Amino acid sequence: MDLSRRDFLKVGSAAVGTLLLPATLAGAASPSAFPLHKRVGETATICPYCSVGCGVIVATDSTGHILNVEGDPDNLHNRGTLDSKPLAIPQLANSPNRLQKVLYRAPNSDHWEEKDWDWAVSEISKRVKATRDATFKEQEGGVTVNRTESIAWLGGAANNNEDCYLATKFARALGIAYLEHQARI
Amino acid sequence: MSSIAMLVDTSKCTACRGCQIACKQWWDLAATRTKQTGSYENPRDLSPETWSRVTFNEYEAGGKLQWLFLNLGCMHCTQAACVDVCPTGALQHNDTGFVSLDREQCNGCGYCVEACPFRIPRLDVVNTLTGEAKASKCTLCQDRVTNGLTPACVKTCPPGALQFGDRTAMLSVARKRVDTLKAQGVAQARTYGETELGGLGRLYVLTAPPTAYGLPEAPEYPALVNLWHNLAQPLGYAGAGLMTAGLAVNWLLTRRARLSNVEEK
Amino acid sequence: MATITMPLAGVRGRQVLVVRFTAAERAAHWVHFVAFSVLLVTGMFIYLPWLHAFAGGAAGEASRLIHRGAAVLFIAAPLVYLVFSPREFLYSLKESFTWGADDVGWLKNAWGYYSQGKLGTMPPQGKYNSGQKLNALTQIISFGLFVITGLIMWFGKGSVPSNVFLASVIVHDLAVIATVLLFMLHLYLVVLHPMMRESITSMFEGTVTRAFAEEHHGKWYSERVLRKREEEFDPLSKK
Amino acid sequence: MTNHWVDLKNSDAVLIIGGNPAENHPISFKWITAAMEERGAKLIVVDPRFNRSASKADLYAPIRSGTDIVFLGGLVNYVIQNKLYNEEYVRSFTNALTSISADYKGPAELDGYFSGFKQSNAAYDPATWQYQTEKVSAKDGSGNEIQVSVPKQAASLDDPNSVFAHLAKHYARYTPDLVERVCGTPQATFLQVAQTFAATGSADKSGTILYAMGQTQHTVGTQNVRAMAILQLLLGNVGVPGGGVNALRGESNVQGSTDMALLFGDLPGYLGLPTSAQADLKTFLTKFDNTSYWSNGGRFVTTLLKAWWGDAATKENDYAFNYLPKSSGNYSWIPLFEAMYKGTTKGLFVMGMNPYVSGPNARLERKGFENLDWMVVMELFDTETSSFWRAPGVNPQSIKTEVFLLPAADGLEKSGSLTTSGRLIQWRNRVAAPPGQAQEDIWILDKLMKAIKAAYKDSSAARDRPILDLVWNYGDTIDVQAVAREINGYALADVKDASNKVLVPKGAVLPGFPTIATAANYDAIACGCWIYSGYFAPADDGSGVTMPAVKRRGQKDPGGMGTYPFWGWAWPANRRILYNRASARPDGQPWSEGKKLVWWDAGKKTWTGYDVPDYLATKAPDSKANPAGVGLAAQAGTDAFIMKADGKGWLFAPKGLNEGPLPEHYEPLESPTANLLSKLQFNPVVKIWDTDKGKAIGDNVGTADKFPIVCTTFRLTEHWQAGAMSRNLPWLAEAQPGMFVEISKELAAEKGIGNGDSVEITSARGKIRATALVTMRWKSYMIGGKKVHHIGMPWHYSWVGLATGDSANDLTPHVGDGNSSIPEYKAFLVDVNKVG
Repeated sequence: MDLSRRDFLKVGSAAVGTLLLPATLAGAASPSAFPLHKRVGETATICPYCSVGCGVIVATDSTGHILNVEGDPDNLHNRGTLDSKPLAIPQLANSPNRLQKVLYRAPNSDHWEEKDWDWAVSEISKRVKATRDATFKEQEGGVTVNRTESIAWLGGAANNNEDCYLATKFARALGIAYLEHQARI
Repeated sequence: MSSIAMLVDTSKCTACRGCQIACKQWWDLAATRTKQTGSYENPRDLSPETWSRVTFNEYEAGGKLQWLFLNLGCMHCTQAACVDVCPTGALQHNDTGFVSLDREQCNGCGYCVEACPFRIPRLDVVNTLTGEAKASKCTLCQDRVTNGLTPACVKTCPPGALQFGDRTAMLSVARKRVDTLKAQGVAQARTYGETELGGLGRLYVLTAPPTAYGLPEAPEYPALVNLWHNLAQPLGYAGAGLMTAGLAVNWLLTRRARLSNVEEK
Repeated sequence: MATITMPLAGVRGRQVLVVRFTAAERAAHWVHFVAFSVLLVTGMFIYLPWLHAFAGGAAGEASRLIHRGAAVLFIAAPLVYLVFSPREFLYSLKESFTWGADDVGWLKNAWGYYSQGKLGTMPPQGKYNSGQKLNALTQIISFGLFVITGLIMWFGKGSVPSNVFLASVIVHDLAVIATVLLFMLHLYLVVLHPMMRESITSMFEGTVTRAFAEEHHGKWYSERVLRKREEEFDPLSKK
Repeated sequence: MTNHWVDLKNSDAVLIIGGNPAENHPISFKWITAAMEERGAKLIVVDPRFNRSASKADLYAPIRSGTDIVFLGGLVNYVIQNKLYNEEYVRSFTNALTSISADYKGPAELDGYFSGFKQSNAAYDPATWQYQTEKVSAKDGSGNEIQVSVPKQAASLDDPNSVFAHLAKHYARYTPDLVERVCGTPQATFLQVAQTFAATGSADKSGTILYAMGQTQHTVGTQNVRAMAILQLLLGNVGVPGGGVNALRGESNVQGSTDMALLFGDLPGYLGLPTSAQADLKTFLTKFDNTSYWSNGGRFVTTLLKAWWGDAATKENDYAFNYLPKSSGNYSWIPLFEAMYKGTTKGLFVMGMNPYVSGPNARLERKGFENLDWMVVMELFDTETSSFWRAPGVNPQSIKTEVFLLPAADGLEKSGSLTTSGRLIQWRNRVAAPPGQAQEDIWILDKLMKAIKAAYKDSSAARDRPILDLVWNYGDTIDVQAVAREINGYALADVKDASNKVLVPKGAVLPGFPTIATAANYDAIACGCWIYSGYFAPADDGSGVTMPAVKRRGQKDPGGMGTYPFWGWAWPANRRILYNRASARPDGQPWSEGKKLVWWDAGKKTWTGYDVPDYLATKAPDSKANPAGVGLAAQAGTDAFIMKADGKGWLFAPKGLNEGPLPEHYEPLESPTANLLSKLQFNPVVKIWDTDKGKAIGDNVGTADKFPIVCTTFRLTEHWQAGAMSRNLPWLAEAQPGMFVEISKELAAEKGIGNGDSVEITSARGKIRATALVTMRWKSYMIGGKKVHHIGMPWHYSWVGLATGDSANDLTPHVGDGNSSIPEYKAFLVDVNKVG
């Protein structure tokens, strides 16, 4: 499959039949005066922006750092093409502004504090239990409603189906009524 | 004339600016700081960090408004003034005819910047005092193309407004497209680059006059580059030749006349 | 103009020597010569297509730096002259711009003189003969053009209009052509021409023989050297 | 989308109304351009803003924001008046011939209202909108002859009680002249659009409608969508290649997140969350039609409950039905933030979202954050939401809210599936490493749920059983494939059919939801989302290689229609075009050779074609309905819409909509004009909030005397939604560095505004600054003889990141659609003035 993709890349956007590289170039056995600026990449994934579902091919270094992205010529939606947003993916993945640690802002504080995961998970679960227990509505007019209106959930249309499914299951198990996300707005 | 060409069909361009970012992405060109000043067009100009960009122009004729988008970058002229003035050979017409740039060879003289009738190349100045600088411009992804790939901008173009291939094929696609557009009532549809400056390696299908896009109606090879070529260079050779000849004759004559320094007389 | 003291300086062999160039003049000349030559060579790399190999890459980096360094020297040379030998500087400058019937005569007869040694045809010359004055004049005008256009190309990239920049390139090149042609002639005469051997010696040692001075710079010799000597004590005078 | 992205290439006319795919779904133009180039398709763009899509259109029709029903109603009227509809399609596949209650009255008679409005609770009683029924005799399952009520069918489209006649009468008022007066669209332009798009009513043509938030973000948003559906049904454009009513959805997986029911009133697979009026499972299940495929709804609910509560979900306890929360009202976005503002909401989870920027009446909504006790944010970047307490002008010391900001992996740093707008599910591979200690969202959810379960482990209270009994076993370190398996469904025990044949052995994944529909012991199945059933089941990729269906990359495209059945997997049942039974004539043969998709193979007695038939494969076109039958048995071989109780496409909706069975024009809440169609100014069923009305931050409503200019919001190619994933990226920030507002040359001249000037835009909710972008692309409108200016601005910006600017949503109102409660972002009133 990699081989075929490689071959496909060579003809670029050919799939839609617009244009083909001149045969003299496509042969490409002769050594080039201009070596490729970087690797094109062969790992296929999907663009995280709009809902078209375009395929993206990514090249990474050994540490998982993204070097190059371009359209996946095999993906039926985009056939190798991409607009400006997915082409900026290296800056999404490699951004110095990406969060790297758990941050906590205490009540009335004016700054973030770095924390670890264990602390955060433990503290959050305590908040959830306290809030749920204090406000839970088990019955309403004789009907079991098992609902909490004091915890809300927002997001996430940019998450995978599996994230979303677990989020729904998580929220409904707690009895969360205010469950909303981007689809409403 | 180049044997391959890139075709920019502005009638299909949706200004998604994939080309602009694809170029930066492939070549790892930094973003520049820009400001919203009442335009979609940012960066406002080409620069050492921006080799290809999309321009936005509004044009109204016959009651019909057009929002014109133009992918702008090196035109890869056949009569390329930049190649003619480049003293290092960094800029050259390569085998396929487009204007390649070998940044290793570039010595930063900046002649190309000033000679280009489209104001395309830009000088990346590292140190003004030492003159350390490199010219930069679209090379039509010379590395990708010579390795059998299409240029990054062409590959990424969603509506196929950018195409790439044999120049004759591109021209016939362009002409056919113009015919179609005219049949659809786009009276001002035309090609651009067929013959300009001996034929451009970046061909256009336009739906409005070139000036509406900010392109010169008839780009001209710079007169001063011509002058340089037709005057300064030949004059140098001729002068040096004549002088050498004259001096040689003189020397022979002095030998025959057995001339010597006054001292020895 | 005030006359300048030009004492006789000694003897070379049995010849009486006359001081022709001060130390500052000689220093300026040689700095100028070196700078010019370096500029010329490094400039040629980008002027002559067959020398492209030296214009790009590491060689290009080096030659660009050397050209700029030499340009600084090039500008410095006349300043050395001006600072250390101001009167001679101004005198020479004036001379270069002073042309008369003798110059016409000299130029008319130069070919015959320098190729066949037709003596007696050359009008007497000042400190500089017409040929040298032509060279100096060209060098002086070109110097101005070099500096102006060079600085435009160096510091004006992107901030001057394209045509100004391109015109600068052309003017720079035309100035090169003019100076190089005369430089070739100058070099030929002082290095190869049998009648001018002393000229180059004078630029090393500062002196010429009286005979050379009389022959080639008669006016100068009589007006500025002899008159001066008459006024002062001359240990070698035969009078 | 009823259809899918690649299918756009099969279209003969593309009508974009209330969407802007060139900017927001740029790759769509690959296929739109292909249709234009290869088939000569016409592109029509109807939008207040001459946008990048319009720049490529054959026809651009300007329209005042919020008047789409008039425009679409005008098209419906044009199609009916000129008999350009596909009559065979309309008669067979829609409810055109069904008779409506004789008591029904429409807005033509009631000056804007439909019959049944109750002023007391501002709601309709839909009794008079119902079908007329008649009794027929039929044989029930036991073979007994019984009398059954069925919708009464009229003999002809002219029958005054027929849906079609009501439709024609209702839209007869929507004349080209009305379109010009209300929408501001020149009549000549409107008629060109009508002529061009109505041409797709021909059997060998198809036209598609593409829309997005420009349709839905109105107080009449749902009815806007209905209006498009009516037009498409009339033209026979639903279920056919190159046709459809296609919502262009915003985020990469907003289709999937909707399918997974991250919405207050729903459960995965559109099963609906029970309300407090549905005390037990039996009552709840009565909501499912018994004469459509929804007759299996109860089974799907059961398998969901089994997936969530496993062994604790037994037949005896209604499969733990009562573990589910039940709603007692509207818990949608606007009510949520009203509650937060009032302080009744104490804790908030935010997963990959930036409501600070994206919510309407944002200044009020942000105040709500300050009333929270705690907030948990899972994000890639620090956003305005997570840092609301340190926003400009805010004093952190006065804010008590604790914030936990958890670093999350981005889409390329984790594996999982996502669903395109065209319902196509694709697997996304992890291709890069998350930075630092960032983790996948499922990892975070897993840790949290395990900790919460541990916190409750000593409880014996009944109300804590939903947590304690929750099936949550995805391994020590959660494996996404385990979650995928649960969504797909698997057998808890051997799943058998009525003849005791094992359909799926214990532990195996479900091949698809038909197994749920046919299994005798369907409660031996756990299935998290029935419509996804099959997506993770082994399938051939067309080359003989078997893999989970969602991961397939097969390139085969039978028929060249772009269906690519071996690429990924589309819900439901890998169908690429919904209702595709309608791509064939009632007799089962394709409408035309060029639009062939699925058809009846009389020889093999099966439906076949290039797509998976959205139909019972063996049900012949001439099959008769058995009115006494259950599910699809109650429908005939020409009933193409199997999810509808009568198997028909609804031109007239007897139920399901709050403000009427037919879309009727009402002005936006904030409008520059009186309603020129009736006395009823705006949608009578919308809820008007009035929290702190009159205060600087409040639910204020602006009027045209103070705010004479119509404003709408839009998005840009270079940015994405609330901006975290684009305003932090240098290249995108470079391309669109800051906030601007698009103003016509005429308005700019009137106000003395020059291009690039700093201007202030004010609404009843607040004021913001922006750079003026003076353009020929906006023109003033003549509305009812009065000149109205219209402006627009992007809403991506706020104060964090590389590209910053004021937020457009500081100005938008807190009012929602009458059905969906989607906020009316797209039409509100403002004033604009030069700063200084």
